[in-house]
Amino acid sequence: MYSTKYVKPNSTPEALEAIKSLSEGKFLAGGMTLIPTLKQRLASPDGLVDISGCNLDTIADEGETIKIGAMSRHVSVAESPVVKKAIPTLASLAEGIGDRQVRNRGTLGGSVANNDPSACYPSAVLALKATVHTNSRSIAADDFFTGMFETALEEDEIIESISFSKPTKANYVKFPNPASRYAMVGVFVAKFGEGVRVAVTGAGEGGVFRHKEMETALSSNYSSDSLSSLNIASDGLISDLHASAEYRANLIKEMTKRAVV
Amino acid sequence: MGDISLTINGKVETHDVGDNTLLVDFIREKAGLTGTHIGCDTSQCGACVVHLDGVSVKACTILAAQAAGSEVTTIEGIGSSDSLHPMQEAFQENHGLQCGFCTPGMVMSAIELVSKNKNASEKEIRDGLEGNICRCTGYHNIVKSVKAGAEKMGV
Amino acid sequence: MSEGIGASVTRKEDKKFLTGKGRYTDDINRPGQTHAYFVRSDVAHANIKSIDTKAASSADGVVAVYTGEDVVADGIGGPICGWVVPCRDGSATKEPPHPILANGKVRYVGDHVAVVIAETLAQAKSAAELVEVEYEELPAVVDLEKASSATEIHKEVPDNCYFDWELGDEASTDKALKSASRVVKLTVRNNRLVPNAMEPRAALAEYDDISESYTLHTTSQNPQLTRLVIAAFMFQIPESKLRVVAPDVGGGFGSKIYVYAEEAVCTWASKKINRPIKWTADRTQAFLSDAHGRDHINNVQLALDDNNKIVGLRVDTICNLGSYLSAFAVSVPTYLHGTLLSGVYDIPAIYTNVKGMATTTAPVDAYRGAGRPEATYLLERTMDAAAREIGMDPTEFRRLNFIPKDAFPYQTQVALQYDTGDYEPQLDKAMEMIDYKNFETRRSEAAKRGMYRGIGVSTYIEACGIAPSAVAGALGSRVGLYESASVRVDPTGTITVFTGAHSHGQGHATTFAQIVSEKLGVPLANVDLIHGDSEKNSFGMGTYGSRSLAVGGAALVKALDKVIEKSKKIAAHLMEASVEDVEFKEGKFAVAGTDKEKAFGEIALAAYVPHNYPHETLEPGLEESAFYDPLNFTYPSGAHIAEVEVDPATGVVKVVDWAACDDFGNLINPMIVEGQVHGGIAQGIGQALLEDAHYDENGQLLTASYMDYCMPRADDLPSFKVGYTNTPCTHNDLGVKGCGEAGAIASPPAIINAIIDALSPLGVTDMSMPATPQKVWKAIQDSQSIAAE
Amino acid sequence: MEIKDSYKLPLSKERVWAALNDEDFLKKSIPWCEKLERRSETELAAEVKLKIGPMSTRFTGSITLSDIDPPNGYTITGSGKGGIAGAASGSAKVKLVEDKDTTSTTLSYEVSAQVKGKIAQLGSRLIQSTAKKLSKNFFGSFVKQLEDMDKLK
Repeated sequence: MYSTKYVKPNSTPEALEAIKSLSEGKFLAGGMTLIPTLKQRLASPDGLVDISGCNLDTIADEGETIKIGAMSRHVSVAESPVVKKAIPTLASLAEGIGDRQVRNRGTLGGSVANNDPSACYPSAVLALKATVHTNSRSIAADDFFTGMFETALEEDEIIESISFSKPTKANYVKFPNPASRYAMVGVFVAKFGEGVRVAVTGAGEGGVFRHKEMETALSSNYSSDSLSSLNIASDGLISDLHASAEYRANLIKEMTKRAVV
Repeated sequence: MGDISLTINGKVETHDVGDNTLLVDFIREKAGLTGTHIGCDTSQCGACVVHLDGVSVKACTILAAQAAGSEVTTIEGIGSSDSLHPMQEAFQENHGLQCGFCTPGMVMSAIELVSKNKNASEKEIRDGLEGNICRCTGYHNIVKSVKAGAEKMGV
Repeated sequence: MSEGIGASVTRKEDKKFLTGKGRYTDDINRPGQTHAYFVRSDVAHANIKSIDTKAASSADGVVAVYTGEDVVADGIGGPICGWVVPCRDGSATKEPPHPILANGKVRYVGDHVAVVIAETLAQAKSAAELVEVEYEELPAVVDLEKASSATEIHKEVPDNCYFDWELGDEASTDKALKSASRVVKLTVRNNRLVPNAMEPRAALAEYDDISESYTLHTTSQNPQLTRLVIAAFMFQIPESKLRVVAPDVGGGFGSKIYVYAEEAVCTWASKKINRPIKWTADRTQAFLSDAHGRDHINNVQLALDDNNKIVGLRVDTICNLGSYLSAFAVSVPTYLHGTLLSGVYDIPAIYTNVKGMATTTAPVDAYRGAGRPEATYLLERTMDAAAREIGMDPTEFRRLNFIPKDAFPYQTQVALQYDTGDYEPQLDKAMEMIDYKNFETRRSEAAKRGMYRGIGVSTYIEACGIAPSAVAGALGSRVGLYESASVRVDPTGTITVFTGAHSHGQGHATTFAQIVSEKLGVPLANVDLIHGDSEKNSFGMGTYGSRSLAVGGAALVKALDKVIEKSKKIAAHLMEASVEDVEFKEGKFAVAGTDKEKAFGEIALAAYVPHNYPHETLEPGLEESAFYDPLNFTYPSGAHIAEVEVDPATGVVKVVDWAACDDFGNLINPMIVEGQVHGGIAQGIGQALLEDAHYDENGQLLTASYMDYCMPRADDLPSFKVGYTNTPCTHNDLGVKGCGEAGAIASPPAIINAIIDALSPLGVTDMSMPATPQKVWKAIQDSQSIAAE
Repeated sequence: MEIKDSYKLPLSKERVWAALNDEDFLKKSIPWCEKLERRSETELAAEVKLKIGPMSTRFTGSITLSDIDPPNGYTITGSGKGGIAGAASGSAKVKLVEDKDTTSTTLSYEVSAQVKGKIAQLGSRLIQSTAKKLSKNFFGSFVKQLEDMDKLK
């Protein structure tokens, strides 16, 4: 790791000030992606602003939604009685991220801000009509993810919390990459009064995306049968050593079927 | 550079290190505790697992600065040769180790695993050890050890 | 005695590992230590036009930067090839130079171009970024099948072929193939693996200018050989001026047998800068530069007569040995592979041809099993293909062709003579353990859940405990293959054993002590083992090829016999009896027919406080050494049966049950043996389902971390049922055969056979390793689209 | 790896060809390009700061033009060294085909990419997606600039 400066402010405003004082500073949340990258010397920020002291880790039921602080560790979400009661599938998604050490350190905000095409959380944000609250604004999930590793976040903008809408029914099923255990395909299906949202992670070249065809099919009939006749296109899907676009297309359909139970 | 201070196995360790120092290097190089190992660069093998304020973390994926002021427990801190921790005993009795390199991390993960789930089934133990790679044992005896360790710990 | 041979005692070495007190190379530090970092080639094949080290040399904390030119200037040679074979055309194996820092050319991604030595590792890394290397790129050679017509990698290796070797009788085999009523043909590929011992390689070298000698701590399976090669062949210094220590070593699996560039460079440079130098590989460097394993393509033809008896076998193999010839690269696909092609079967005619090819990939050498997994895989896959073709149960077809138990010693057509074995009971027991006869019920039950269940058998033999030195020498080995042992009895009767074998997980401190305990009747706690230090241990060959017990243990028995023999003489003197009348039993020397007896401890004391002692005929002291050169290989064998379930929608293969019945001869510590079997099976499952080292067409290794190279984890594997039969080895005193590699040898074909069995209702007839979900799914899709046409 | 796409532009082939040879145009099209200087008719020195997720590495190298067939197309190759990250190169065969009525031109490209060193060793899962994304960004912004200019006219 190149040398860098570490600061740990106590509030969001302090964190924003700290990052402004750096020419190429980085916010450090759980560090599960950032630190391995720094170890490989694939980035050289002049400073790291640790936002774990900014009190961004509360989880609250707000009626229509539950609001989860960005610095909530995966383990906290997995074990939260609030989340378990309101959106149990979100808790089990958190329970399935990485390994236990990743869950003990990794955070919701870090995962969402990074928007790794293979991360689990972005699918929940998208499928659960979440709103991303930053220090300066609130962004609807549909506007938040803009491409592989890209989001609507400005350079010096911090996610403070995310509000997830409570669905009437939801499920997340992932097919992990056998080596890295990241999602090779992960499908989050959420049923709301007005219809079904299906978000797919791990598979799209542009990162997480909503699968409109499956949404339409499931909105009219919420059963795996309604997917049988669908032909899932492989255009725009990731092809790598572990899975071709065609295989990913198959997994999208298969994981969705399994999610709709 | 600057002083970073944390408690390792009950002993305060204060050292003048760069902010970019990883916790695992702080433990190995500064505190001289070489039981915590480094087996990969991508945070997957788990040879470096320690407990940070009671939860298991991979010491290669956290800065010493992030752990400042915290309590760290390493493999050296859970038992001694005269009085092994029940999980260490279980690993010995069930031949849960061969070359010993992954063992410290494996034991530290196992302790957290069973303290959270005392009646863990074989499947739960296998799933719970996802973050620790062993090349020698084929995991069969590790799973047996963790089960026996849970019973011994009486958690 | 409860702690002796056959007892599952817990391991003596465990406590230090469990408490974090293990002492691996990277745990050791020396005052004034510097750190080395290697500049490695990021291109697969290129001429080096220039290397500019100026900026690096003047960077912060840098002590020295060296390149190949410095190595050449100091006359330092490269690692040597430890075994060569003659070619079909009578020429010798082509042995190109293997420089420890690139000399004008790089030949794989990861090849060592320069070393930067600095005060800290971070400084060495930063300075390494400043080393400017200008390459003139040449085409990469990656495709094994096209290697012979690709760009030349070494001028000494025409057609990129290191050797073209044969074994067996070609004429009689081809005749058998021609006249057979059926010839089963199969092409199989043995995938390329990275051994991945959890402890990455490391070296700590220092030079003492007063004694003018070097000390190298290194992650080696055979420190003595490392010492010999570096001192005598690479540095040309007196061997006594180099001490090599392999302290605790975190797994080897073959990859830590060889002498590597890094340890030699650090040793050489430690004198140049007169300071200790430490180097530790990170995992990516390990992926790039550790010797890889396997990587064969085998074309198999198996001839059967009308009664389904095998009448001939021809195997044509090309294997990928990578950019340079590693120490035992040549022996693995030849004498450790071709000689095993008879398997457990009575085959009257066998011929094999093996071409060892150069490519611009990392060197390939022995990995757990070394040659024998490749032989077992091609043979057991073909046995199943044949059984399927003739519509016979695969176990029945195997039985029909087993070497009958009254045929031992059995001379195969490929040089080996099996001393003992009995194959049917192994298969019977494994079938019983897995409840083979009720498999179809389980298959139907799985089908109800939408899963395809399959069962796969593998009956294997391996040759361990290599080998009689004279035989190995005649076959091209440049080393002996004996082992040494010394037994030092202290005046109070405690014992230290010195062995030339090296334990890196095998539990020698325990099993060797059990042998001593059994033979001398002393408690296990009184026996210590010293290994891995050239200053303390006699010359020995280290540990690989499941040889420690069969060869090193046999040497220990010989040394112990000498101790007993001398002790008897001392006892006879003390008890005023004739030596012939002294019996040794359970730790006591007694005079037959009397109540006179002396405990072992009393004899030890008398040997070192020789007041009442037969000085005229006997020297004082009690310390004996022995060297043992094996009389033959040992031949462990067994039957492994795997049950898998395949999810046709995703292609996921789950191993749901495993039964292994092995014949390792006598067992010293069944608990440890079982652990070895488990570990071997896990590595075999890794090969069959998960692991694959993948180079792209430009020679870039795309699977250079655990993100892409799939290591077996706990949740990938089932628990294993392990059982034994026993036909003791006839030519070593312990009757032991070796157990370290069996699991890795037996398991891959069992799994692939099980997958094919599971998917045969869908028309799938072939499957290559690793059977990844994507590949299995694709095979199902392809067979269904063929069926639809 | 096969990356192909095409765009239809309401411009003449000559106009598009001129833009393809205009370094200002190229500079604005190359994603994260920080520097572009012409060295010769066919070679430009380039510096690009590539950001993929948490990774951020400066690549220095060159852009070369070959197989030049005015005004029908060329091959544009970018290759650069990213220090410890390794090296990357991407080559796009660009073809311009004018419609029959000569009012519009179809620009099509076919990209092949190669990476070396750490990027290959650690990032194989992202190579293809990244190569696609960068090609899309390059040609997308190239086309957008042209369209914008056209509108200004």
